[in-house]
Amino acid sequence: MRSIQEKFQISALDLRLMIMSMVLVVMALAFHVATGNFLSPENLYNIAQQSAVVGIVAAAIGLVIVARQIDLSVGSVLATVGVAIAYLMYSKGWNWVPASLVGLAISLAVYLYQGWLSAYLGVASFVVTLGGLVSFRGIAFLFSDGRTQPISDPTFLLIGGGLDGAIGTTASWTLGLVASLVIVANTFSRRRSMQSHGLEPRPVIFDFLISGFFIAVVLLFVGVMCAYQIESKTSPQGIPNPVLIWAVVVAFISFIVNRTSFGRYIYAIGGNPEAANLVGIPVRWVTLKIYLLLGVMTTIAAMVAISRLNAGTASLGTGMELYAIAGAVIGGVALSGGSGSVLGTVLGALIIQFLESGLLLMEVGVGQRLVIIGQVLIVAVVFDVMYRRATGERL
Amino acid sequence: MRSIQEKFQISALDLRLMIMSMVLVVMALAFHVATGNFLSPENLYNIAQQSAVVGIVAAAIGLVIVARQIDLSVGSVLATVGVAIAYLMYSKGWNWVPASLVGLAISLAVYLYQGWLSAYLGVASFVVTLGGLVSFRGIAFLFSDGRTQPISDPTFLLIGGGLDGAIGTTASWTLGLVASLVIVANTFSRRRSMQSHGLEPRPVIFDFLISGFFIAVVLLFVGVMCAYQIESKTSPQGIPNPVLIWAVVVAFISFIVNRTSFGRYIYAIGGNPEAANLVGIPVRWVTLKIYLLLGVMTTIAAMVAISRLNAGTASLGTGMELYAIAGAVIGGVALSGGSGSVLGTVLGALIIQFLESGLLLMEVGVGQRLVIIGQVLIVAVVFDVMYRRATGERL
Amino acid sequence: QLVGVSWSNFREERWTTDEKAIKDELAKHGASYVAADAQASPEKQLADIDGLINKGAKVLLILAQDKDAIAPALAKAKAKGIPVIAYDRLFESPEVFYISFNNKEVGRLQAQAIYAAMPKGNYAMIKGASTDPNANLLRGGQQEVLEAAIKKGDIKIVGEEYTDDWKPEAAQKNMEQILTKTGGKVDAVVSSNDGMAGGVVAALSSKGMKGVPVSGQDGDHAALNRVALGSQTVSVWKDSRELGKVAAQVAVALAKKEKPKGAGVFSDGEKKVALQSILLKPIPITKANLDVVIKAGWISKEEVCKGVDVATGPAACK
Amino acid sequence: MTDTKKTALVDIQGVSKAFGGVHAVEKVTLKLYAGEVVALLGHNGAGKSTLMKMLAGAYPIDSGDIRINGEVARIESPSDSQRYGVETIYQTLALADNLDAVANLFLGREIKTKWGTLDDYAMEKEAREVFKQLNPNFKNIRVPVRALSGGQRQVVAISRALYFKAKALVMDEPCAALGPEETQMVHELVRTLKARGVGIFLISHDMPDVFGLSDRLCVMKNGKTVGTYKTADVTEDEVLGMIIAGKKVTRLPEQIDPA
Amino acid sequence: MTDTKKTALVDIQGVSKAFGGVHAVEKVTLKLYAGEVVALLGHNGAGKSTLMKMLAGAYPIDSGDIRINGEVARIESPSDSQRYGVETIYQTLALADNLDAVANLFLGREIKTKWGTLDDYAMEKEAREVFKQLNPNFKNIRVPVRALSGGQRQVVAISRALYFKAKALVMDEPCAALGPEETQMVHELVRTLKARGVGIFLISHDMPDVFGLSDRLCVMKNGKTVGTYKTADVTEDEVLGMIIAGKKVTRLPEQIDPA
Ligand SMILES: Nc1ncnc2c1ncn2[C@@H]1O[C@H](COP(=O)(O)OP(=O)(O)OP(=O)(O)O)[C@@H](O)[C@H]1O
Ligand SMILES: Nc1ncnc2c1ncn2[C@@H]1O[C@H](COP(=O)(O)OP(=O)(O)OP(=O)(O)O)[C@@H](O)[C@H]1O
Ligand SMILES: O[C@@H]1[C@@H](O)[C@H](O)OC[C@H]1O
Ligand SMILES: [Mg+2]
Ligand SMILES: [Mg+2]
Repeated sequence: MRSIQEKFQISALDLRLMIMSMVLVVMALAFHVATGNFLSPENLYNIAQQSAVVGIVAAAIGLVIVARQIDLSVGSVLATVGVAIAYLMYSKGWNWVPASLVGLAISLAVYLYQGWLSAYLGVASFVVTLGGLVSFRGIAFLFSDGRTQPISDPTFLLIGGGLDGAIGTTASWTLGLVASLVIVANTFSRRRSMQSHGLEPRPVIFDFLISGFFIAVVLLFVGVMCAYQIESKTSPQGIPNPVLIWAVVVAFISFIVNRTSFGRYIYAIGGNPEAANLVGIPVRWVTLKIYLLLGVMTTIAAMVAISRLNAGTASLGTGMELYAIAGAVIGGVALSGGSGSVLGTVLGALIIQFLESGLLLMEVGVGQRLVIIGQVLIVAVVFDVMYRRATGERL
Repeated sequence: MRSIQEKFQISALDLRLMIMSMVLVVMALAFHVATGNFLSPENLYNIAQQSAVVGIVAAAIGLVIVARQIDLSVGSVLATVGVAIAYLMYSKGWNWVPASLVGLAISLAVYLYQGWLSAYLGVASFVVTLGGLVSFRGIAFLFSDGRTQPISDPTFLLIGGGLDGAIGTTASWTLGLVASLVIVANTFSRRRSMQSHGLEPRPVIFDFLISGFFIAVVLLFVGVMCAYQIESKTSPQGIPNPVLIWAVVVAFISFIVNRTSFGRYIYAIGGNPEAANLVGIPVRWVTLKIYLLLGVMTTIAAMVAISRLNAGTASLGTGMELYAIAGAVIGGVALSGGSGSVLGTVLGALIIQFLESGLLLMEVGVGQRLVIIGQVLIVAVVFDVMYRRATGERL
Repeated sequence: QLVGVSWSNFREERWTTDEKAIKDELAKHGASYVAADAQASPEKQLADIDGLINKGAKVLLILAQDKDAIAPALAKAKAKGIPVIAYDRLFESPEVFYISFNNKEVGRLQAQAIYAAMPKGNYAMIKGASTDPNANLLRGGQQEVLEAAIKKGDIKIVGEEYTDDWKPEAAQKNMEQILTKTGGKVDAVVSSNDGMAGGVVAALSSKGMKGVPVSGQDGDHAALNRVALGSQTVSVWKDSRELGKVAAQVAVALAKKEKPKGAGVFSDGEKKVALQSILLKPIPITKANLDVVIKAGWISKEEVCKGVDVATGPAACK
Repeated sequence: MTDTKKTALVDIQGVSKAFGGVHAVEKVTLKLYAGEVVALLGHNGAGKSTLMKMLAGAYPIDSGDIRINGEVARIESPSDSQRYGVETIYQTLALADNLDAVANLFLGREIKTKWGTLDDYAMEKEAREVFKQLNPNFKNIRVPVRALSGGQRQVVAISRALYFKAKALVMDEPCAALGPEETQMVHELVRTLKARGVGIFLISHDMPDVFGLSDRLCVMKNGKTVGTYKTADVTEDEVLGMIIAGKKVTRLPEQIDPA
Repeated sequence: MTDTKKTALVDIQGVSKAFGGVHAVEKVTLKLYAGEVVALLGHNGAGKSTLMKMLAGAYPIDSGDIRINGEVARIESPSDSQRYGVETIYQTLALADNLDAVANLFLGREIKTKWGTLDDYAMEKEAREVFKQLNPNFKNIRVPVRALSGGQRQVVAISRALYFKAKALVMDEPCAALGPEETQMVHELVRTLKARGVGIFLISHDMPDVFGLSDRLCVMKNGKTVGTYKTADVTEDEVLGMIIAGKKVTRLPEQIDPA
């Protein structure tokens, strides 16, 4: 097994992603057999949309964890930001753009504060963000005075999906094709770059299979989204906006992780903070930047969340920190820092949502449902662990 | 500063405990000034009792964290065990002793399972116990079918304190004196042992001050508990049972940590699991034992909790994992493993309860109260961090 | 006189209103108010009550998180001779004074309004938190009304879910799954409160389903606006200002060891314990009687009618 | 040649280990007799540490056998190896950074009081004596070893292995971080142990160490053995030739067993 | 003597550092000139690494000054020190174990494409060349350095410091884990750098290294300097006497500056 891996230069990371994808596929098939409509375009469309908020947060929180930090406050911050935006729009009659910008400013301020405490003052991030978990829930409450702030701005409501909140078939297919082209172009440029530096690229057939796989996933996804049509509408939905936003976020964070020094420093800090410091990396500043990035992503997630709910409430995002962290960890981010991938967080978020949706469709009672969800979460990771043990990898 | 530390052989640990005690004292004084009755025997009696459940769990979970593991499931397991015991007593009419033993068996089985998954199979404990957090909540729910199971057995109700659930003045003072004697005897035997091994003990005066301090704390505590009398009763309360149980748990875990190889291995594993393995420590077995110990303590905590509530409910202990972990972390247990003390967890649990109680008495609005609690949690740790920075300690 | 109030949580919008009403009324009688928020934890509620007693409360007003787990607090209050009022949620203990709206009745009103709008078809039931006894009381009341039609086969219940902590997002997800499961064949939704109704309406509208009857309770401002807009059929209004006011008056009376005015006896609980009680009447608010809440000063006309087309909108917005 | 009357203390027979595509150790055969010092040499990454880690139970063996006193040993964990009387000083030292030097010295084999509890002061006393033998300047034995200098840490690791009476000792570059005085003391210790009949595998890059201490030497290159000879028979240049170019010494027979 | 026309590249003046009660470095004065190799010796725990870490910005200085090119340097972090042109090879290597050798080599100073993104292949190519110079057997440069042998790890750490053109170089026991061939290559590198005018502090316990490479040597004991001499003027025995007994060489004047 390992020698194949070696031969084709599949990284441990890619393998992990493949296993998780397999877990996902198996879950989907099992649920489909059990319910008969799990793999319907409608259900998949729903799941994609429902996963977006947690997915966005998980992608960003994954980075935080890679750098050996943690964030427990994210659900409360989401509520604070969400309520603030909704309040400005509903009670103050602001347009959604300035309202969202103020939301962003609040989120950045919050994470500047928490990041400063953890990175510069050196208070354990667990304590800082546990404090934040409590405090910012309070602030969300104060902002809204405990009242639901409804949202009716039709433009803003598009962000969260809903009836017209998808980009339609033409745009979806165009996007799918563009994404495919990017994948191909990327592969080519990588090969060219290797050759130009005198390094031998891996066999063409292999690059072909890998990019073929990713393109197939993209096109299949677009196909499914374009197969779903709401009865009262004249054309199919296509990719829903929240999912599009999620995809952009993931692409952006992937870019940071793989193509920038900032991304590399995050991993170095997570792997060995002392060494990172000795090597001249501004550890504290990099750490603070990670928090600020999380602040941006939390704002985006908050916008999607309140738009989806058509309202901002002080209880928004309660318990979300655990879901987001779970998504990241199930997707392969190690809590001890230094390893993990963004695509993994996507799979992690999807696994969680598959479970919840599938069990709801199966009409299992509350108690049983909880028991099953908990155990399947573990099983999802057990596969991966067993595989790594079998191949002798010591991570 | 550091040279004083050196001279008197105060360990970094003792210093940390002193700082935390100081934080506690300052908080108490501040609250007393603000409310006028924070330091009343009644309030202190209440606080001691209210902290017991979280305190017991925090002490055990501290060990888990020292060994680089985590347990998120503890609140749900507490509920499962609590509901099971209450169910057997209420719905099945069992006596409290066999009911509690079954509860213990359940708890051990649960932690055997989770410990096996983490220690032997190598699944990250975060994932295992996150699964447990969800699953065991479900099981608690299934046990009781969502119904609260009231408890009326008067003997069992003594465990949780309440009207007659304290040991009275005579027993309290006796216990206080015995504890003081143990402290003195301990100090002497330590000095003797050092001398017999040709090592020079620290100055007598210093040992005198340290043991004097601890004895003073013990006696003061007994004094306060004996000063509180419930109006309808003829004599003062003395030490309430939950606190007594907590004290026994802390003494027991302290003993394990300081006097047994098992305890030492926990720290070694937390400091460097690979080295611990190379050195011949049975890492997996030790880790499993830690989980089992946690299982025992969770059962005890569950008994106190349901006895205090006079009922077992499926929602028991919701969110307790965060409180217990926070108690341990605020008390100086490092989430990265390898350091922390049991006495610290006591201070951590007390700090949290001081805050909640103090703010309650201060009549702050809901929103504000949350904001303050969160921030004071952080401040409690900031002191410690700043002190360590000032003295140049790099932990 | 110090009145101690122990809230179970502040997640639903209504409790801030209740709190204000209690505070104001107490102030009028020269009594003072001290409160604690248990954040949905029965353990914390016990600690809170200890604190309130210690603070010197002469009367306790308790919104119980768990009706059984409140017993030790009652015992303590009894030992100290402090009278206890069960606020909004019932717990059965002979000394307790129970002040509430009849929750079964609320459930009945919700179901009646939905049944009137949609006497035949597929119903989805969005229930409250499985940990809140009110959730089952409400569901019970709803069942009483619908029972006959269900037996006859006019109404079919195609989905029924508890909602984690009454959370709107959770209700939204549950509704989305019910829609998927039934292929969108849902004709009416009986939702147990307004917050969740918000989630339900969001789920329906994202499928382009307009005009599906949806119920709620509490008279949340956002919900009343939805009633005006036509996306929600009914919000059973429990004027919590009234409830708070009455509770405050009773508290003051009890503190003075007087007998509260207008008290009756309630013995309709699970254990049939007879309690002193005052039960207020909930009012179902629909398009037709929106003026009731406006006239009562519960909400302003602008807020109710925000975004409503005056021509086609309800009379109250004209 | 392979037929001597004495059975070998440790007999490594055709042992291999691969990490993914990297063949770290390939079919290595090597013996160690009681009272003998066998030096193991080779370029960086040759597989020396990996080979010794299999003997120590830190890595599972892919194929091949290890016999101890003539019987096939089931070594599945470090404690198994210890049970066979093999002590190992790891190149990475294997210290718990958060514990002090005393605790590290006794880790896994603490001194107990008669009640079965840890006897901290007895351990401290013993530790002081052991450390003094190797480094008289080493005083801060009660701070976490994280705060020690490189050489002090190595002293702790060496002391660990020496303190517990081993039958066979594996020393993976024990003097790498040591000063001249400390190195000298380790040399003396090796000689004492040898005299007591302990068999020692010594991994070292230092020619004076190798020639001063070992009876036989074995050179590895890219996971395979180049050759095993009596130390007295070969010259430093021949050894360097084996290490760098993998050139066997043809003028001599290999010396799989001691003379 | 202290009045030469050239200014010192690095001028350490009366620098001290204590950890709690341990005076790791006490009033040490030491100079380094361009194109010069100064060896730093001493028993384990003498304070060598601590002194160098202050120069590298890893520890704050308790008291005293460090001048670079005659001006007092404000070194508050490792990146400050790098900015002054000082590169350091730490005894602990300072590698991010989860990253591969290439990433570690360029950590903090990655090669970028024209769009400012990481140029992984350019880095890989450069890295292969650099590593080849030190260890031709080192091929698995794309696995996490955690999986490398002790010597391979040290090669990565040395390459880091060499790759970036330093004015002054601190080498804390650079050859401790290296094989004979690799050690030889490091020696050659040191000579090349010296010829280019780089000043080098070399910490080593190995007398051949010290006498083969250094122009001057400084011995420390218990945090203080015993003496600083021209390497050519002293004998190995005299140096050992300084290290072990702290005996100054009285027949010679100290050589605070090069001749
Ligand atoms: N971070 C630290 N905290 C506390 N004490 C320290 C710390 N670092 C070093 N020391 C102590 O300072 C003294 C000098 O250590 P240093 O590492 O400088 O020695 P060294 O000369 O480099 O020794 P070696 O040759 O063993 O590497 C030692 O006694 C060591 O225990
Ligand atoms: N855990 C591991 N995972 C993957 N590869 C490994 C692992 N340990 C060692 N290797 C590889 O196996 C080979 C042999 O390593 P080993 O540590 O045995 O070398 P060594 O001879 O001890 O070298 P040195 O003299 O540098 O210590 C090296 O190429 C190394 O990269
Ligand atoms: O008013 C409702 C209350 O009765 C119930 O207990 O909790 C949810 C609220 O909406
Ligand atoms: Mg090695
Ligand atoms: Mg050193």
